[in-house]
Amino acid sequence: MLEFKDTVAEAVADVQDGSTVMIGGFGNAGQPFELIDALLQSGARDLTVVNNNAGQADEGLALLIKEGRVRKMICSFPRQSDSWHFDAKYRAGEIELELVPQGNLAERIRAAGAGIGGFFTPTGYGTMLAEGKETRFLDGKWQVFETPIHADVALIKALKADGKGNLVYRKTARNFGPIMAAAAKQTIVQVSEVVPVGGLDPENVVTPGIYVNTIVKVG
Amino acid sequence: MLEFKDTVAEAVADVQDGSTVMIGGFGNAGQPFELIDALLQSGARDLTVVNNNAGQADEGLALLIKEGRVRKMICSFPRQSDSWHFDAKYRAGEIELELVPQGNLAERIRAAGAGIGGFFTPTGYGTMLAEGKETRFLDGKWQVFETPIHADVALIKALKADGKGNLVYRKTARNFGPIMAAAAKQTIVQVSEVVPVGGLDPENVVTPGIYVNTIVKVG
Amino acid sequence: MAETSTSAVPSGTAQKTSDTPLGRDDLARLVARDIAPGSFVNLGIGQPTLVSNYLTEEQNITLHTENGMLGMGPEAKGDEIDPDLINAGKIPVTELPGASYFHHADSFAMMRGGHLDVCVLGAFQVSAKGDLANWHTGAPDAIPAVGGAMDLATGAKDVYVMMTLLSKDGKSKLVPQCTYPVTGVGCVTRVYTDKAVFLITDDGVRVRETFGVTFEELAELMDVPLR
Amino acid sequence: MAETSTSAVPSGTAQKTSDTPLGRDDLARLVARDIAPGSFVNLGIGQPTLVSNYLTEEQNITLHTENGMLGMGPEAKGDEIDPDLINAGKIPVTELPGASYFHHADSFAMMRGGHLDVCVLGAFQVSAKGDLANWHTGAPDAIPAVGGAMDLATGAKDVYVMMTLLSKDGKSKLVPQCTYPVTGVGCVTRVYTDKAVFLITDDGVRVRETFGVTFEELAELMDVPLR
Repeated sequence: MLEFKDTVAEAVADVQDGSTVMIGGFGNAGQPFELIDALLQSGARDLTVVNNNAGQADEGLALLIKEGRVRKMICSFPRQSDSWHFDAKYRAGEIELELVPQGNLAERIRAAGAGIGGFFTPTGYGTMLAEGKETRFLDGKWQVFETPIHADVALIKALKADGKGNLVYRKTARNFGPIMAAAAKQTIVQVSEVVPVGGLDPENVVTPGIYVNTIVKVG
Repeated sequence: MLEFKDTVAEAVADVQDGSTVMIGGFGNAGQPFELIDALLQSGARDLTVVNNNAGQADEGLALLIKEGRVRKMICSFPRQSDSWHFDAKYRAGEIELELVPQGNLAERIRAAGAGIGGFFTPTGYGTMLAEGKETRFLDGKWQVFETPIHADVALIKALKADGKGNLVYRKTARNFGPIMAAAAKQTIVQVSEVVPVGGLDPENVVTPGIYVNTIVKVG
Repeated sequence: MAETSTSAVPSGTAQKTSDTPLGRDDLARLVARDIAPGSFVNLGIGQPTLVSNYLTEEQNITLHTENGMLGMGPEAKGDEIDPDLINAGKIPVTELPGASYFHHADSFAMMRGGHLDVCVLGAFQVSAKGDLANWHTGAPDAIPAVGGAMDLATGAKDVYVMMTLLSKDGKSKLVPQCTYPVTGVGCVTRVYTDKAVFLITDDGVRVRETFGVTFEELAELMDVPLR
Repeated sequence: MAETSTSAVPSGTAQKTSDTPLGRDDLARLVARDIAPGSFVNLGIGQPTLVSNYLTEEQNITLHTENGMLGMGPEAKGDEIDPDLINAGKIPVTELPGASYFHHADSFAMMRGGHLDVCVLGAFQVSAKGDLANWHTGAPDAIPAVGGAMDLATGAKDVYVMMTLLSKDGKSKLVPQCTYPVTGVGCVTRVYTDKAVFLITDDGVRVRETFGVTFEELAELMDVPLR
């Protein structure tokens, strides 16, 4: 049942210790900073976080990692010039890393939302990241078996929601939002604007409200 | 390279005998009648056609079947009150049928466009339509291995195209159009309107022009 | 996907809540009443679509149609008819405020990914284990057609079946084992019939209520052990 | 994905088309000139993004960025900067008329489904068979990061590599076998370097042209047989 919350603290109040949390965003675009800050404040710990990166500078996901709340990262590109908090935890052996090619990350998240139990993809064949994985020759190519990534919670950022929970995004901030919304048991969305039911053109809805549980207006 | 054609005849001129042709539409909604008529006129034969249905009444795909141009149908729902041309050919043993659950049809078409070599799905497990197929227990359920459906040509209908081949659709006429456009080597689109480059909002494009080869305005 | 065990309730205590068997519309009304507020629901094609006539505004139910839409409204009449706006049965329908359109792979991902709360389907047979047979009579000369039936049966959180309890030749369609080709295995959670509502549970088939027959009279009609 | 065999051309006949090695910008200009009109192209991150500076309007090239956009324009400056509009390197960019946005699974489906005509990538090493190594130095203390490199390497119709021919210690980076961990197997079709353009063909490594060296001088620098 869709709920509109007044504060980000209320929006993330039900996130449990030990949860797998998907966090939208590619770099800073689409990263739900306010929800992440609220998650930090909530004290939730022992989290597995799914995000393309592993935090940048001293904000958002980077702080969650710094504070030791993240047990494991599932991501494609942890190492950046400003990923110092992740780097420190990783070198200290205090955080687990599952490194996933970005397309496999996206497709595995999509598979979870779409009810696909696993799929074969050419990406990664013959590389370190496919070591120990099942391979099969299909459609003229060697392919690697990959499995879905499910989550308990998704924290995402959209531009607008209507009263039914339908979402639209803005430019490249769309990125992982729509597929994470479908892959998580509970999807929590921060938006810049809430419009009445009927305020979004049905042709242009990107995430239908069926994938959304909680909405909070931010800023 | 994107081409705009003046007539439907020119648009389908390169379809070869023996091709696999995806045809958009669910019932009549989104069915590209003018392109199908042009394909009939072109004389192309020995076709494998992928469509949700197998033709209705005395128009479109039904006529292609009646005229014996279709060697094999891949579809989910051939039998309808007005599918008499298919029914007659099928009972006479003059057309081959690959019956596919509708969700598998959609997902297999999507897989072809997305470079996925195969996937596991719970749909069809334990049924006649999964007989002889590989099964595996994944995510707590028995699942069936399904493979992509590629095509040489897709004939689809959209509402508008811009000068870059970007497409938008109308209501439930969208249906198979976007996934077929991505799954075929050559995608031929009939539209009601062509607008200049910049005439579609980038946020609302449903099929990016990368998936489109040929556009013809109809009506 | 069997319902949570209700073994705390003594078996065989289902009440006769109507003195007569229920007609199609009364049954549709009952199904509609049982759908939780805020649910996302698919009503398949044919008889189950009657359920939409009895959903109330307060329930705030969103209807899905497999051909790419959430927020489907009632059947279109007169000027409302638009050939680009049809339901899974290819009948012209309308769009409600807050609707959305999506392509076929996205629509079936929604169904197959377990996002629909309830789907309501017709059936030839349902087994005591919740197997569903509703796509093929098995007749050797029949032209098979499956549509989205297998995806709905497998994907929805709850699969409700609406059917008459007895076939034309007087045999129960809720059976120990399906003799028709199945659509899905162990997928049905409830069976709404003219004579009773059945819950398919881990402990077997429980009768929730009966219509025009007593529990004992009902049990006489069927080869399936009832609780 | 090796280039069509060019065995009709006699081997070892590549011309020296520049008296000096090419700088990064000249190399970018050369790559840009070689991309067929109307192509859809991904330029990865880093050095290959220089290619965009030399694409002409007449070429009508559409640039893809993995984070969900076709029709990417030049880097944003001043007031154009929008934190919601960035490229794969997280640099603010602009939107051209006819652009489109899509989510990450759709973006990578586009890459992995073979729809991009060309992608241009940097590399640590390329093997004579077209294996690419560009994501990991293999150093035991390195924090690995792969991003979209493996998807681009595997998915694009043509994979062009741009790199200096020699490493800092003077060794050829076009090698018989990659010693760095590979990104993709047999995926590279062309290698653009400061000293020569190499075509990876079914018949081996062919030199298309050389810069500042003769074919023979080039062959001396490398352990890979050249044609």
